[in-house]
Amino acid sequence: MFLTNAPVEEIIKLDNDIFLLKIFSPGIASIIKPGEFLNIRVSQIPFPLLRRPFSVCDVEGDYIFLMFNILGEGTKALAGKHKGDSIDILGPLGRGFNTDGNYDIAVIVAGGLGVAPFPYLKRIINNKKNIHSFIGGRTFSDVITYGMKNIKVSTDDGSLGFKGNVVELLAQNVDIFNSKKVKIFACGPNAMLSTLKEFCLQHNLECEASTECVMACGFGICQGCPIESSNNQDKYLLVCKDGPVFNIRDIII
Amino acid sequence: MFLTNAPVEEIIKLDNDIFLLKIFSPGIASIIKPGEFLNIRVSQIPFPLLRRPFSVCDVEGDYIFLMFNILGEGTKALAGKHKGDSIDILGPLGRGFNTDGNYDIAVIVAGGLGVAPFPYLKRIINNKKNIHSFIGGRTFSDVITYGMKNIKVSTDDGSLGFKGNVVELLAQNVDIFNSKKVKIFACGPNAMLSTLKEFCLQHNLECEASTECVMACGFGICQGCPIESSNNQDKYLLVCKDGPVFNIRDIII
Amino acid sequence: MKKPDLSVQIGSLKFRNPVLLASGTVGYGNEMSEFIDLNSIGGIVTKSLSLKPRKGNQPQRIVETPSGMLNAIGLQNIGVEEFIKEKIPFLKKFDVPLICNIAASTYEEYVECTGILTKEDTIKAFEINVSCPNVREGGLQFGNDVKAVGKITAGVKSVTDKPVIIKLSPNVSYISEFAKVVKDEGGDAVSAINTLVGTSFNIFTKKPKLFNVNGGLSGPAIKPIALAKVLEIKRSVDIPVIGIGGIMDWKDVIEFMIAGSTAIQLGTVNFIDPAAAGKIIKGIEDYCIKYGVEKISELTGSYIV
Amino acid sequence: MKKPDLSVQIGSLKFRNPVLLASGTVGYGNEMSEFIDLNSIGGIVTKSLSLKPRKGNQPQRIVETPSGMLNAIGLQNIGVEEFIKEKIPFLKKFDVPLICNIAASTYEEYVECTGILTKEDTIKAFEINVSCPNVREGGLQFGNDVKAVGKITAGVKSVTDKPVIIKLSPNVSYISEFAKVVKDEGGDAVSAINTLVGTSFNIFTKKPKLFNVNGGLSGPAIKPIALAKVLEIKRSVDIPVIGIGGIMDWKDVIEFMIAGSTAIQLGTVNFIDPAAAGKIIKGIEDYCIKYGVEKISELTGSYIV
Ligand SMILES: Cc1cc2nc3c(=O)[nH]c(=O)nc-3n(C[C@H](O)[C@H](O)[C@H](O)COP(=O)(O)OP(=O)(O)OC[C@H]3O[C@@H](n4cnc5c(N)ncnc54)[C@H](O)[C@@H]3O)c2cc1C
Ligand SMILES: Cc1cc2nc3c(=O)[nH]c(=O)nc-3n(C[C@H](O)[C@H](O)[C@H](O)COP(=O)(O)OP(=O)(O)OC[C@H]3O[C@@H](n4cnc5c(N)ncnc54)[C@H](O)[C@@H]3O)c2cc1C
Ligand SMILES: Cc1cc2nc3c(=O)[nH]c(=O)nc-3n(C[C@H](O)[C@H](O)[C@H](O)COP(=O)(O)O)c2cc1C
Ligand SMILES: Cc1cc2nc3c(=O)[nH]c(=O)nc-3n(C[C@H](O)[C@H](O)[C@H](O)COP(=O)(O)O)c2cc1C
Ligand code: FES
Ligand code: FES
Repeated sequence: MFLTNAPVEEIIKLDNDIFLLKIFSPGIASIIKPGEFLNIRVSQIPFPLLRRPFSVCDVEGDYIFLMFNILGEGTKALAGKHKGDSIDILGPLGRGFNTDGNYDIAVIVAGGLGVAPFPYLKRIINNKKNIHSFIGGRTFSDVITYGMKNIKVSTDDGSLGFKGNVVELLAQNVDIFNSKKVKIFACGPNAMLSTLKEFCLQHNLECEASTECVMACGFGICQGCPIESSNNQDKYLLVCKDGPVFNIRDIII
Repeated sequence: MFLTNAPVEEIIKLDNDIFLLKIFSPGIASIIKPGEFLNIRVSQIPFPLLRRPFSVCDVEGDYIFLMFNILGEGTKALAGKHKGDSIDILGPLGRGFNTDGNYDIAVIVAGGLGVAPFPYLKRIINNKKNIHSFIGGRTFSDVITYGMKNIKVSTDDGSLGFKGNVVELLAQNVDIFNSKKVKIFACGPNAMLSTLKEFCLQHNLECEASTECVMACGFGICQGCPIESSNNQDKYLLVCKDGPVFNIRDIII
Repeated sequence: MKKPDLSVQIGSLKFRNPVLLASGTVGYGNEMSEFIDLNSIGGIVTKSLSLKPRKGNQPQRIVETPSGMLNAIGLQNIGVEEFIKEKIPFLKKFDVPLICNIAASTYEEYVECTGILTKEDTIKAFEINVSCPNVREGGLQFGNDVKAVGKITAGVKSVTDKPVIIKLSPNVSYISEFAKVVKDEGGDAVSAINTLVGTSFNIFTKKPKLFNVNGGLSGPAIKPIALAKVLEIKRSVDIPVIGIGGIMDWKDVIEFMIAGSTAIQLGTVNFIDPAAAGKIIKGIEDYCIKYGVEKISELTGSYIV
Repeated sequence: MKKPDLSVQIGSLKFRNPVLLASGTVGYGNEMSEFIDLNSIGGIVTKSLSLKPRKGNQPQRIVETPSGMLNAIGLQNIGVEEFIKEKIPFLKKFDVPLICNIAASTYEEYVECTGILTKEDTIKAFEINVSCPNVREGGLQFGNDVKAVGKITAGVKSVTDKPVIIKLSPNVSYISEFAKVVKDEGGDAVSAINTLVGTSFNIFTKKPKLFNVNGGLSGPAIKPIALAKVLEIKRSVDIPVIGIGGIMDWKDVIEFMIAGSTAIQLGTVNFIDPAAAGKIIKGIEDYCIKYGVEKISELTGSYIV
């Protein structure tokens, strides 16, 4: 785990409110895995007070990319950084995706900015497996496809691609699961993950999902990020330490 | 009084921690007088929460100049502005210097950043009167002479000019007061103004002084900025409304 | 798209909208009238008035803190007499409910002040400050004593027919006990909250930054505390609450109403953005239109738990 | 330039320096040991322990507020038994005073927990949490009841020879009354403050953001309040105070000591900068050198009014 000031190399505007932040951090770049995250102190003043968690979006050499959209004060401050500013980052944190293992096809399912961890996952899986990507959003502007390929798209309002949610889209394409062994990698809002879990149980599919939660520390000391475990009702799991990526069967969402 | 968002035209570094901020504000520029001030909201977030008061340093056409040094969070945020950023300013506020009247020589006495209001005062007095400037600081780096001329300098440690305080320096040059009618314009820390008041009473000199005080509103509604009046012990004067410039006889410092 | 009804009612008094300006943060209205149309706001609460003028505390009176500020003005005010002579004529010109805030050192003084001021038609209601942390006598002691607050409420009610609002201190174990006694003694509403006791020291001189040592904390820093106090009152006493504490924008106003406020007051924000009231009224109107709130009073205590 | 003496004493226990890590913000030390040398800090206070493990509240447990945060963890903890088995062995390896924080629902549970834990040599003192605002039973009620706090102090003292520190609630009218009863019943010190009760609502769903509705406010926002509470205690009761609330840097530590703290605890700052403790210890050392403070304990209550 590193706690370090990393220089901002570039901040790239992908879309209206969506940005890629490129930071120089050889230490973290060399060890971070897809699905793991950084906890970022966006400014040295106490407003906003807490760090903000962001999944690693991609890694290129000594550089790390993060993808984010402007939601509130934290992301607004982040979007205001310039090349040469340094930002205080803590990471890598959490448990990421397990890309090894016995499967032929990797199926990526992402809702909205849930796409953030997948450019890096794709890069790591590389050509070792076939990759199919399903990306959903409420409307066309929510659908981000940066860094992805072999994509099918859905929107709730039908303004782009399939009209419906991304799990319905997946269901329509269930034939890709037929012959081969697949593993689903998912990230998105809880409502989506909840529907996806049902789908996976029905079709007996392996699935790892990256979950979200308001966090304070990001490394296991505040107990602020509980998630209900399927296996032990007496004790919560922590999203920041036991996750954010879980076998979708292990959590109640 | 204007409450407006004014674009930053330029931010000029004069010295280590000393900056000139040039902002475009035709409305205020056309009416503000030397010694009056602006109350600036340095950022839209509530840290720092309160506006920060700054004397008008100079006016050129539609542009206002402010001079400031980095002390805490407010001035740090201000120094981080870029051309094109807009800042929320309230002004002109308070009562400034009365440059008219019956005197032949204007004597400027400034301690440290107390020099801030005088480039504009000098510009307004122009060649109508003779101007002598006395500028003091603790050490050479505190002595700012931007925009001033006909200057004598003092430092407490003797690292520049006369060794001693600026009122002692003034006393040494008391001959300029002999033949002509003078008016002193002063700005600096309270300790300096207090010594200066004594000097003025002794020599029966007219003196207007700009005072400082922690402020919240800057326009008379919070009662946060009292200063003891020489004429009425039952009631404080307000630095932001009755001042910041007072006849030095009217206040107890 | 019908305009929503923003009006709210406290006792017999109807307000155009729930946005009032808090005591001590608007002077007596004249300076603020440069920035907002006083006729468009819900109401104005005057700086606390006492029978005789008060000089207030020596400086320093203000300290900034993280997302907040401490003040120790010490109830500087011009006194009842000069207020009537000098300030009422200006305020008469506006069609905005004027609420007179009263601070006193004794029970008798509260009653006497109210008795004098109630004769002024321009004054539409009273807010009784039993909770100022910045004066040695009076203030906080009353605010921390349930019986004294009850007695003051009854005494003030006995000399006026106008609505009486008691402004409560947050520096107590159970604020709802105070709201209860106010209701029992016939008070029409409570304001919650006044400032929280705080202090700050200069680490180089070792002196307190405020001459008065302690001051009252206000601003966004206290918003979560103020909301919890409003909720506590709302859950246990059936009395209108005027929510105060750290409101900066229209979202904060909606949050205070959901937590149980009938109306709200803007305090510290007036120093930071003297035009805030206007923007906030516009913001809550837009919210009501967007979310189909026909009468804003429906929001009061509409939290879902 | 001699190194200043940073050590401070509470009861029979000596601390290397006044910088302790606050309960609930350091876990049980293992995660923090990646960022700071545990042997260099004053002491560690464990997350509140109860007799049996507690699952804690449902999410959402954290809300950010202006310069502060609300938490409603609900005293999630592993229980006394697992603590002894799983955590003590790790903590044994360090030469840092371990203070065990105990939270309970009944008087008997406080005494029983202390009785069990006092047998562990690694544990050097107890901090009794009578003031957690985030659980329905226990916690706040005790913290708001002077008699209960007195009884718990006496009960805990009767089963241990180690120093007993009572952690006080700020959500009361007069915190010094609680400090007084702690002293009278033989407590060795008080910690001030725990979090302030606060809440926050989602204005679109109208639901409280925290599942528990109320949470505890911490962080820089509360610093002025915490300082005033420390000062209040220091001015009226002769008992060591451990100052807590919103400390972010060494300057804040000095301020708390001037106001009357013998030692201090770092809470929320550990989340924001897990390496803060190290920087802060360095900062106070430099301050002492620069201003000729030979023993940091001279600063305690050194305010000039
Ligand atoms: C493990 C993890 C990985 C993440 N990765 C990314 C990423 O790669 N890119 C990205 O853009 N975002 C990511 N997020 C979410 C990101 O942390 C939040 O968007 C960010 O903290 C918002 O900060 P803010 O100050 O801009 O908004 P805030 O002012 O904090 O919040 C604005 C609004 O967003 C909601 N919100 C805030 N945080 C969360 C959250 N964690 N989950 C759901 N809603 C929230 C708030 O309730 C509020 O309504 C991740 C979160 C986690 C826990
Ligand atoms: C009418 C008026 C005109 C002013 N004109 C100028 C000007 O032209 N140029 C300029 O640089 N400054 C001027 N000042 C002072 C300026 O307002 C403060 O320096 C500024 O507010 C500091 O803000 P900050 O957030 O950087 O520092 P803070 O964090 O607020 O304070 C840092 C340190 O400076 C001290 N300090 C803060 N404000 C004041 C103050 N008003 N007086 C004395 N000490 C203070 C604090 O006690 C603290 O020790 C003026 C003040 C007034 C009242
Ligand atoms: C500078 C200042 C002066 C105040 N004076 C008074 C007063 O005279 N009487 C009173 O009842 N409240 C007074 N208050 C308290 C406010 O009315 C309000 O209750 C408090 O500031 C909390 O609201 P806020 O956070 O929006 O400022 C004052 C507050 C401030 C900041
Ligand atoms: C997430 C969180 C959990 C906490 N848990 C406990 C606890 O279990 N027991 C306790 O006595 N105090 C607990 N506290 C209170 C802190 O120890 C401290 O008193 C408080 O946060 C104020 O200090 P700060 O402003 O530096 O955070 C907790 C605080 C936070 C933020
Ligand atoms: S965010 Fe602190 S424990 Fe997970
Ligand atoms: S600063 Fe508010 S009255 Fe002067």
